[in-house]
Amino acid sequence: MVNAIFIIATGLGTAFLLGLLKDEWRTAAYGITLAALALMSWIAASWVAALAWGGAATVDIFTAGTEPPFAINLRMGLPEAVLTLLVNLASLLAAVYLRDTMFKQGRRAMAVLLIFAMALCGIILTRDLFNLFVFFELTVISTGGLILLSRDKRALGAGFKYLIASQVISILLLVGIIFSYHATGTLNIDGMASMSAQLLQGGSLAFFLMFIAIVAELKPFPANGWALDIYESAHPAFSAMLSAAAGSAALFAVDKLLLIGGTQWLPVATAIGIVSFIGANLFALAQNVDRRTLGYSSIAQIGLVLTVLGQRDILGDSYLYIAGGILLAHAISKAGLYWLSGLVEGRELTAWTALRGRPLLIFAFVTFLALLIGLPPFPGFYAKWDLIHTLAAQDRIMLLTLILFGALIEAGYLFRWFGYVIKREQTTERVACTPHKVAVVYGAVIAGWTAAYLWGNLSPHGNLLHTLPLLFALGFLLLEWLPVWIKNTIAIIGLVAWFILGFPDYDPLQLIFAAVILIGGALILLSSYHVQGRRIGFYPSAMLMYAGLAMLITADDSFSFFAAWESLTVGSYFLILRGKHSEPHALSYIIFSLGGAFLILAGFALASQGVMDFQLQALGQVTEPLSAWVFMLLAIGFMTKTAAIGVHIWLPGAHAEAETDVSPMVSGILLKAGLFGLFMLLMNMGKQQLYGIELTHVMLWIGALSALLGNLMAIFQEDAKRLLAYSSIGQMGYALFGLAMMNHLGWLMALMFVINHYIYKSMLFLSVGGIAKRTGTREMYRMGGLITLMPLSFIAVLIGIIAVSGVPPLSGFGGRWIFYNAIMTADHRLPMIIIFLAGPIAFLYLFRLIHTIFLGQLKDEHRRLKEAPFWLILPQMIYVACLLIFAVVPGMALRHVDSYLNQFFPNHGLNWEGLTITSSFGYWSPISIMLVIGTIFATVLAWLLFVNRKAQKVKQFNMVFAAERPYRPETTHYAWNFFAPYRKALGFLTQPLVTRFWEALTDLLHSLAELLRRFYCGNGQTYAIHLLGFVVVVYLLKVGL
Amino acid sequence: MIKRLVVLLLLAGIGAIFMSLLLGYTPDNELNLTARYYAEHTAQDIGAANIVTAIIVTYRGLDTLGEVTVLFLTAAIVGLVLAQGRQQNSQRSQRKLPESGELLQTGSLLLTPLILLLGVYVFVNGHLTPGGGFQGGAILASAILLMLLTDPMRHFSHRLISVLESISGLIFITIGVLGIIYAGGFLDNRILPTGSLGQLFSAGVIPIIYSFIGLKVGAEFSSMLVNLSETEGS
Amino acid sequence: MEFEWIKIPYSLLTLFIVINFGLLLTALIQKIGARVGRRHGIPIYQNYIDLIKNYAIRSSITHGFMFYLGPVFRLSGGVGLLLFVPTIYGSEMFSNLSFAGDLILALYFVFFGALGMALGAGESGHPHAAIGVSRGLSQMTAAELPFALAVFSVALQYQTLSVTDIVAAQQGGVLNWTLFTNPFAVTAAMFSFLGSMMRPPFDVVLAPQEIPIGPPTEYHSSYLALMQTNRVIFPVAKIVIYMNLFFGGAASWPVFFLKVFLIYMVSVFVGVAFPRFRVEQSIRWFLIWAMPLGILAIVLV
Amino acid sequence: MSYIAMTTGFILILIGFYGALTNRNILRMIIAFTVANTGVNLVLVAVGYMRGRTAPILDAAVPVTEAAARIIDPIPQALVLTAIVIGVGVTALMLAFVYKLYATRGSLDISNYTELKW
Repeated sequence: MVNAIFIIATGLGTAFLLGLLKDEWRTAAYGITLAALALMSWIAASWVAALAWGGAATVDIFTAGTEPPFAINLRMGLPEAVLTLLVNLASLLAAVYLRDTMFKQGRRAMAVLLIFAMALCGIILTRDLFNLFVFFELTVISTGGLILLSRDKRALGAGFKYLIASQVISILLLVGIIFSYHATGTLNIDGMASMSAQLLQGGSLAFFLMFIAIVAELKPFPANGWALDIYESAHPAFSAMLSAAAGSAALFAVDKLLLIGGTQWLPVATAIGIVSFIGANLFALAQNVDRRTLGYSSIAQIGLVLTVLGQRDILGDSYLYIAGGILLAHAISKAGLYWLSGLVEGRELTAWTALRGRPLLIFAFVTFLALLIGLPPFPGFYAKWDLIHTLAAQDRIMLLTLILFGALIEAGYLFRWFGYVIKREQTTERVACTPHKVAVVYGAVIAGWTAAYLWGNLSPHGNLLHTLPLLFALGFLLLEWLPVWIKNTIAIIGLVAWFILGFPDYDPLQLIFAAVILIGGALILLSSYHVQGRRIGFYPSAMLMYAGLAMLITADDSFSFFAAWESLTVGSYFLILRGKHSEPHALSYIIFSLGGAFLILAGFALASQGVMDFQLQALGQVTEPLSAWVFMLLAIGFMTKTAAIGVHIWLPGAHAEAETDVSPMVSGILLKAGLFGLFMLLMNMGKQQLYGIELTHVMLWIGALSALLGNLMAIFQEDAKRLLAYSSIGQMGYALFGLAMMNHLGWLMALMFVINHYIYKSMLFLSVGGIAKRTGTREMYRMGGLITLMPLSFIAVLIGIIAVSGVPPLSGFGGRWIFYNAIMTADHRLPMIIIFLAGPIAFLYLFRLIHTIFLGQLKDEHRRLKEAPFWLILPQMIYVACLLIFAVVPGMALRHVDSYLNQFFPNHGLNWEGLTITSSFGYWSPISIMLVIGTIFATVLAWLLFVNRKAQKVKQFNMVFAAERPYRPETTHYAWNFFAPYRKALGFLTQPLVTRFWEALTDLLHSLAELLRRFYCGNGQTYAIHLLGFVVVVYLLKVGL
Repeated sequence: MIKRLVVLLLLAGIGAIFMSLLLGYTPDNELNLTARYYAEHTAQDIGAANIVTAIIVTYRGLDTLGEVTVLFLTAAIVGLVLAQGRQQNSQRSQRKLPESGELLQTGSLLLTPLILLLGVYVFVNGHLTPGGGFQGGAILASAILLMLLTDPMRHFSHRLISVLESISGLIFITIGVLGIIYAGGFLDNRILPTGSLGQLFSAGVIPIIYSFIGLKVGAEFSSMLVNLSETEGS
Repeated sequence: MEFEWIKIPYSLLTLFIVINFGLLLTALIQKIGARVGRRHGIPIYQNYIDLIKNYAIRSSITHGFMFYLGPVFRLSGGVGLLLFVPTIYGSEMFSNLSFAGDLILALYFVFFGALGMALGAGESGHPHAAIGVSRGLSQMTAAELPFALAVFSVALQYQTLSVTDIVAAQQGGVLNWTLFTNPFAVTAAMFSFLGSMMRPPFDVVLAPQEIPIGPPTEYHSSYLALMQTNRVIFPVAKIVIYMNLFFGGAASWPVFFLKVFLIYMVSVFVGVAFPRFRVEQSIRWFLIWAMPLGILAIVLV
Repeated sequence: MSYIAMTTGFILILIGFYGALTNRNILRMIIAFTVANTGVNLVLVAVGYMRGRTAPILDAAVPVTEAAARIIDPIPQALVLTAIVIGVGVTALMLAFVYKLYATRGSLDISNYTELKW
């Protein structure tokens, strides 16, 4: 191993060497700089390799040939190695990125950059307090220099503000150091740590000063106005280093200091960290300048790591894994994002639309956002999982809540930004694509994925990047250059193959879900053949969703369940976002979903009580009173996905605005994930009581209300896809209701809904999508009379609505029949009333759907329409066949499930003997019904044909119309506000109270952020006052009070 | 006004912190562990009579390296900043300055060599007497200042200054690295014999290092002064 | 209960009896209504004449496929509803095709005809038809609710969904009728009954007295004949369900005729006495007056 | 003695802070910070001071064997040197910034440089 001191020596030596070169030899100077940074990186990398895999031990490096504490010593352990590697790599990439600037500014600038990198390594490596101070001052000064590289004139002011603040910091730090020295007689950190008891008697105040000074270097909220200004105005390459490298180094310094301070200072670190995390994220909400947003986000992330540092007393061995995971994810993503920002001309968040023409850059952007938010399979995900679990196990619930809340806000503005990029009107500015800059960005992407892989390997839960479905989904990223039909075929084969592979291992319940997800997914994908071109971004997202779903149903332990859950959430978000006007809806989808996911995470964490390998079956062993809380968290989490009333507002927009073949995926299939989760939950935990209230009873009410309000809102929609979307809320309400009944038939009904809802909702979305494609509108009143032009779509919708409404003889009736039998044994009767009210309302919107589209008056502009494309019709016809078959032989699927459910509810199962299905209360013979109705219908039809065989087809306006002949289809098509009387009577129930509630909440957060961020008045002097105020307040809170 | 009040309140808070530091402070009667080690071992280990120098150059040599770097960095940045400024202002015609007085001119002719000599003395004897590279370097730079005062238009070679600066720095580091190879670690002064206490050629490489520090500091201060002065002149 | 071929002629016999009974009954009801209004009214055989005339009319046009099928749906719905419920209690012969499903089947099959009819009317393109459908569906959703609650209450009361079993449980005296054992449910159901009989005050859907409106607007000749056929079967079929659930069923045809007539008369009495509701008024009425009774019925069972 | 030095040092720091936080002129702020820095240096040295002892230079007056009992703590002296140099560096840097700021905006009022905020 090369002595780690050579990192410092190389940096410094090269910086000095540059002075020997003539000012004109810029290429040589630049080459030397790069070589030096590469050498430094290589040294760090070789240490990482040796310490992580080579079995090398942590090394102390003495200087001056004297042992510490009498001379300065350095230490190279695994964390140091990783961090120095991070710093050096970031600097190397920054140097590459800064090529043009470097050439312009000359060797001095290069020297400053080298010293900056060296000083950060020094902060990381040194074990001497005063030496730490020296390196800090070096970073301060080199920061001052590097700020000058910016083309932004405002950077000067920002740099000056920074210097003011750092003056205050260094004064405090020096006073702290000297008194600490006085108290312990040493400057060595380890020496002080071993004497911490003594120090704390005489010098806790001295320690406070040191601590607060170093913490202030982390730019804690709210004493960080200067930092934000730098982030905003400095050269992006430098902001990247400041955020990624300097932040990491400063955090490590705090970590060292906490060694001295001991456990009693951990809560202080935690408090400062969490306040920063939430405060900065909140303020970021109101930002629309990209670099400032990233600045806030940096502060937030560093705050989060500080919080983790403050939890080291409980984190034990996983401390480095967690803190490192979050820190690394932050560093890579933030550096990458800043580098990206250098490619974009405009400074508004919306200016990033310029990236849109470049799929690879978009991919980079997505990677960075995912890293930052902590989505699987990135390190932050594993780290967050372990962190939350440990917090829950140690009863630090408040902190857990705050962390998740902050993370949600963060995800909110980051995803909002992503939505802007994908959906907002593109600016005319192009991306400034100099190859070396782009290469640097890709370097960060590679680093991100490498980190993801490494963290996965280190994780005790197994590497997500080793799971086949995820790899399959990610593999589509490499196939993006292929045309749609090839990718589509591969996707379909993949889904079916995975189903066949898993088939022997599924239990009946899983089988039903697997069939809906995989086979059903493949069926829907058939419709994707209608798309031409390459459809970039569709397949990775769709397959990610399917991968998540496929992994969800086979998950055994809570970790793989949650990882699958997040994967499908993210995948579906990207899918939904593809719709033309779906930006706000996709955003609300992802926020609600992530909120739900966090609740699930919290639920699992509470349930596991520190057991890292937590089997889902063990949910049943969670004891009172914890179990009720676990149940509640998980249930709410799952219900967000099924769009139960109260958390449903994301669904209509998301489903309606999605692309034609995406709507059936997210409606027909994705909603089932929530149901599966609820199944899993109820299967393992059963009934739970909280303060004497039966929670399943509450769910019963929620289900009933969802059914009622979902249906009610559906009837007032003018937009066909929105109507279907609201109908999904209602349908999911039914399924939820069935589950919550906690009896055999209730569950069977819920399963029946799983299958039925998949079939008919997919079919209806496809038909409506095809029609919208042809007519160019989704407003139903603009259509009409399409039955003759699009007969196949009509048949699909007709069969679909008969099935949805539950009218015999189609399969929907089976659902209703089981439902009635189920409620006969249910414990609670009152919620039934609401469900009863909801039932007939379904007729209203269904009739409206078919009537206003297909019947009534054909519009002039539609007279030459053709039937929907073949590939949209094909799956619909398959669904029609399925519905008919399922209507006649429902037992095919259900009897196995029925017997499977016997293990949970032995009583009140169904009897499948012969052709008639019997329950304890009634009977039902699907084949007979079909035959009887068919016969009667055929007879009557034959009779009509006989008496009325010469009927003549007449023209559209040939009708009895109060002595006039109508001549405009628009005035004759009764379609708009179809159920006006209903609105008069019950419209008050559809007041968007829930929407208003959530809007008020987000508005509140936004206006809070908008108001409070005026605190950052821009005056450097005031910032210094903030800093001193921060010191005094922390002092009062910690020492004084 | 409110601002002043707030500041006063905050300073009262900070003052309270300082006050309790002060009240909790009891001067040591004995040297503490580290200081005692230095007192007892410096002479034989390092061979420097001036313990502070031993600490600065050897025991805490890394700090000193950082210190030198601070100056280097500042000089570089000041150069960077002012170079940018000059580029913009180079078009402007130079301001005519009044002649400096006879007294100043003659005085500086007389004093400059003496000052330079003193500076060199101070840093060469840094391991023996109070003084050292930083002090000596500053004295060197004061000579340059004097020359600049006498003739603000005087041109100094940036190139020379920067080569001097760089070479001194490189030598410092090289010696440090040599310490790893030939002695106990980075910046170990014992690659040369420690000699006998109190002699000029003693204390290993300390005098050499300190001399180069002196040169470097002198060069850096001069570079800053020259840069500032040229900006002023333009 | 299994299917046997003999059930087909038996069912046809039921159908035949019910059609004739229905034709006479509706004419009689018309006449009663007219007499209350001091009019003479139609002759008792008028329905036969109308039916024959309409079936025989040659001029017929169609607006399309669904328009053509609308009346077929309608009539199939009526016939099916009748045949899915046993007509005469204890008679193997007149239990019709009830082996296919229980009470729930009947409840949901009610919508089959309505749906088909509405679709057919929709294709005619006539706005009045669509307005009628809109009103009809709106009103139906509210009107069905108390009935559904009552049915559920009754099913809970007897712990079965089988119509035959429910009737069986009411045998052995008038006091065993649901009417007396569960009066709330019956009241709620009878309120609902008023709403589904297309008579005042709930007849705005068809608005028979004014302009031609409602789903049948464009239907004529044999289409109309099919609908008229249905209009005599359907009320009877519906009343049969009420009779079976609430009024002890009928063990013989005379009892059947009597009970059906009396139950029908309930809506006539109300109809002649009250003016018409607008749709939103009727929705409110059902929710305010009928639904609480239904809830009470469920809670008290 | 050390108390006096230390108190003076602290007071200087506070004076420096006060000046830096209330003067809007940038140059005055810088000067105020140098005052505060001086205060810090004073505190540093004061911590190392021990009554009745001499400078840590070994010569005839302070033989090697008695050094431990005769000299004051040398470490703060070493530290203060570093602190001074760093102070100089930062001050120079700030002055360079001021020069640039004045060149671009022609103002020395800190409250004029608030174009970055919120």
